[in-house]
Amino acid sequence: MSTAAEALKDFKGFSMKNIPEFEPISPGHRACQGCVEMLGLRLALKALGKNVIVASATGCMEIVTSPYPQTAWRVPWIHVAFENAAAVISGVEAAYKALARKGKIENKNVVFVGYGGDGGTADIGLQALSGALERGHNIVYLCLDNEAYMNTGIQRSSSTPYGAMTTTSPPGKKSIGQATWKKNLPAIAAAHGIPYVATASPAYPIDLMNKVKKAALVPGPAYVHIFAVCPTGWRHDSNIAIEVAKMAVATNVFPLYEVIDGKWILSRKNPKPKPVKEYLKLQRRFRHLTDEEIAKIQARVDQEWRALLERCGVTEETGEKEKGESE
Amino acid sequence: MVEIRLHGRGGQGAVTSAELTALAAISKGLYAQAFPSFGPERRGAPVMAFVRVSEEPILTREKVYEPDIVVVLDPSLMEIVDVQAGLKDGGWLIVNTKSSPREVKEKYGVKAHVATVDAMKIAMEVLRVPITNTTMLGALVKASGVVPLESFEEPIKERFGPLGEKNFAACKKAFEETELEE
Amino acid sequence: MGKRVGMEVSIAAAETIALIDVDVVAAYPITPQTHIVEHLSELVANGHLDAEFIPVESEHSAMSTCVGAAAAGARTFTSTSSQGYALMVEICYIASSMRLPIVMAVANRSLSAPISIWNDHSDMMLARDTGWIQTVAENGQDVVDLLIHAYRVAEDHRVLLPVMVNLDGFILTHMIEPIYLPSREEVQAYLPPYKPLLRLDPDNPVTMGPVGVPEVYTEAKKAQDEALKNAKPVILEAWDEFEKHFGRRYRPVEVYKADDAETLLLTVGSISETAMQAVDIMRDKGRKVGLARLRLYRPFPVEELVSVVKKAKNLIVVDRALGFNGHVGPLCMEVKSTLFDHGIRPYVMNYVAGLGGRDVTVEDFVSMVDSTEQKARAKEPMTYEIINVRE
Amino acid sequence: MAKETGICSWKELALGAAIVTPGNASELKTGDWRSMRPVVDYEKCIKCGRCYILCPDMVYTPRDDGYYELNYYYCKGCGICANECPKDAIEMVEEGR
Repeated sequence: MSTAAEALKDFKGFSMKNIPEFEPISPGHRACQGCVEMLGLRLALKALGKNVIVASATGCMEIVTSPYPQTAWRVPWIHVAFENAAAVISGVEAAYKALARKGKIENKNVVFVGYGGDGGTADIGLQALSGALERGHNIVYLCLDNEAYMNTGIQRSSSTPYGAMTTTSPPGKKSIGQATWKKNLPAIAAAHGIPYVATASPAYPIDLMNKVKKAALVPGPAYVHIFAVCPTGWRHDSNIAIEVAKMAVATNVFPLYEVIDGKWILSRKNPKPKPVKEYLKLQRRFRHLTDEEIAKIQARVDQEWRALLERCGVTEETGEKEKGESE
Repeated sequence: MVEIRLHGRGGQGAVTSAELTALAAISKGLYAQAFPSFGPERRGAPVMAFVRVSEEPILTREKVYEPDIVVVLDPSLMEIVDVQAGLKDGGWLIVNTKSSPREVKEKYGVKAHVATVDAMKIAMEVLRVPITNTTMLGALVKASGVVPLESFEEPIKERFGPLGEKNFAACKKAFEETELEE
Repeated sequence: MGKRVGMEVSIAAAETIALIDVDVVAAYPITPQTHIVEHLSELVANGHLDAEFIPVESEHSAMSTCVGAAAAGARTFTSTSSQGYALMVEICYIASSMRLPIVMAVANRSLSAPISIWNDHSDMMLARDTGWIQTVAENGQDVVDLLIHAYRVAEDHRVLLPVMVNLDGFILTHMIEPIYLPSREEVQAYLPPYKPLLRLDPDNPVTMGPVGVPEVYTEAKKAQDEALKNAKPVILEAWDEFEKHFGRRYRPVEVYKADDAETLLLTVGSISETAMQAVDIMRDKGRKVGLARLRLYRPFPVEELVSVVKKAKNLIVVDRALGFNGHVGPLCMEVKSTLFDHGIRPYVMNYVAGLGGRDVTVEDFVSMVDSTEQKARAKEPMTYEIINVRE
Repeated sequence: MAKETGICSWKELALGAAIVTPGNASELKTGDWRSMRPVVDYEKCIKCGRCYILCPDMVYTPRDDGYYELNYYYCKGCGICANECPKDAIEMVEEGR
């Protein structure tokens, strides 16, 4: 049995009955109303408990949790710069390894977590992430993907979806908004041949927590890509944030899956996907799109979904009934 | 202070010869420096290495511009590199060649003293590889006496491990076979 | 007991790091520092050094990884040069601001363009405002000694700042020379184990690197500035202790035949030894020439410099980098500002020498002295010149 | 407000301006951000916990009786809980009413 599968063979997931009460991030943080990025981070860390060390990239989650003299962090946390969370957590992990081996500290099986937004992960931090994944550090890396540079005022990133309006991909006479397709970061992470990669959405909190827990259990690097709805940047009311996240899954815009030891596994089969338009129309960042553009996006989503099914060895016909959570 | 310049081709071990000379000197309680001509390392290209040996601490950090001794590891370099550049008149030019010192002196108009040794032949006989760096050290000692021959034994053995014995043998054989200008 | 060995200086640097028993090394190979990294990986591979060796994908990640490791309480080392240093600068500022006692050897080298792998002090000057303590080696022994000293200073709770040990690329890194390598016991007797004041530990959570709102940023910088200033007595104390343990003495500004010198050369790094020879030659001719060598670059040794320079009529500051301000080299600018503050007004000439691996020779120093004394007599304006430049 | 704005002498700062009081952001009253407040009808509540698990501001905490306590000190009024409640047991009402 390969490494990740071995580590996960007795895996017991969370349910609503056994959610750990400890909140590693305290309330009083300054995230926007309805911030799903914060929710994703909260759930991920709740899954891991107190025995963690967290390295943060510069970004929303850094700035809203740590303006001096208050910190929302109840677990050890370090922020160094924008592009290097993966490198910083590599250093922390290596230090613990060396210090424990040399008998200078007790070996406490600390979980080492690095996280960044999509900009800090897919753009400026991609090199450091790739290095950390390739070197095989025993870390969990979380990408909190809100699909643009929200902290600096909603500028496009390589993770911004096609057609989206941002402050640096404005629609206009000669522009439909973001002109490029979203970078497939989980696939890039998986291409490193690391033991565990997953996509997760706070709209499916138990699934998210389970995936983060699995990421911590596997030896070596693990990558979890979290869909982080941003009402501020995506231009919708905060109360529908989870609805938007659910719709992203229902339309196959953001499919949920795991890659364990290189084996792709669909988390939720979706035999009757909803039209992408249902997802797009919830958000004003897409409101300028014509039916023609929406059809183009639909075609792309369908194509990527088929490719994912193929990777997972599932045919559309055999897609089972949608699996519900215990929620 | 004795200043030595070695000429070789990248990969032939001129830098190693320089290092071993410095290590031999240092092991005898002398002061020494060895350094390459700094730059990217490219196999086959002409390279230089430098050595200084002194009884006093060495302060200078310049390259060697006016060597007392020049060692040429590869005879083909005689045609393409000005190996005599800056060589002191009373110094030594030590060349790996089948030719005699007199032939070299006449052919290249050498003002300094000349020593020659067929290091390639010795290397092939003793080491069975055409690498002349340790061999030429024997010639260096014979011509200049800058360090005693036996001072090379330990550095060579340390550097070459199981092949150290043979390399030192080649060094000794070259010492014996080196022809000095009369 | 330690031993006198013939050894390449880079190898000696790596051997020293093993003697210091660091816990984490994160480094990227860049000429001419490469041998240090290679040998460290070898020492880890063969068990001579029990450390995590992390072959990172860039210098930026090298320093980032060191920051993470140091924040977790590990004794940490890295090494770089030139462009690699330029890439890590962002994180160097952060390492000192976060008060992490990382030690780094920098094989000093020029900056592109044109790309040059050879020695000058462009990278050292790039580092001048990063908040690191900086010392400068003139030979291989200095490298060994200053690395040991660096950890003692960096990890002192009165300091807790990173230290950069400068050594000239190639001229030192690729030089084989006699070096006294101490034993592990000797090093341990001088260098106590590292006890972090704050570290990332789940049992005692701390938030490192928070957002510095305007209400606190100035105070944070003031605290850091004070820490650097307060490091000076500790640096001196650690050198005094070093002398007691190892018998070799280091001072922030070291002098050679400077007492009665009318013309004083000020140099940094390995050219200082060549300059000493030039001084000897000129002294033999009865000329009152002396030399001051900067050993400590950060914090800048103001008092020591003033006391050495105050009697000189002429001062020659040799810069190994350009300042690109159109009027003075970076070292000379700082020297002049120091002298101005203390009302000392020698005739100051600034020579920019040895850029990108250009040799600086004994003759160069002699001609600097000749030319300066001539200009001083002729009351020519004080200026800076690049020496040995082809017209 | 001195504490909240971080005004202190440089001498009082922890090493490297670190914060050594874990989770002290909990002193901050983010409830001030709210213009709508969620009101829970415990009659309708089925203790499913979606309000608790989906709140980005850790406003809800589980109680021994299985219901979830709501803390207005932190609630920013985003309305996710009301929107996601499967029994419509949470209503958003205007502040000040």
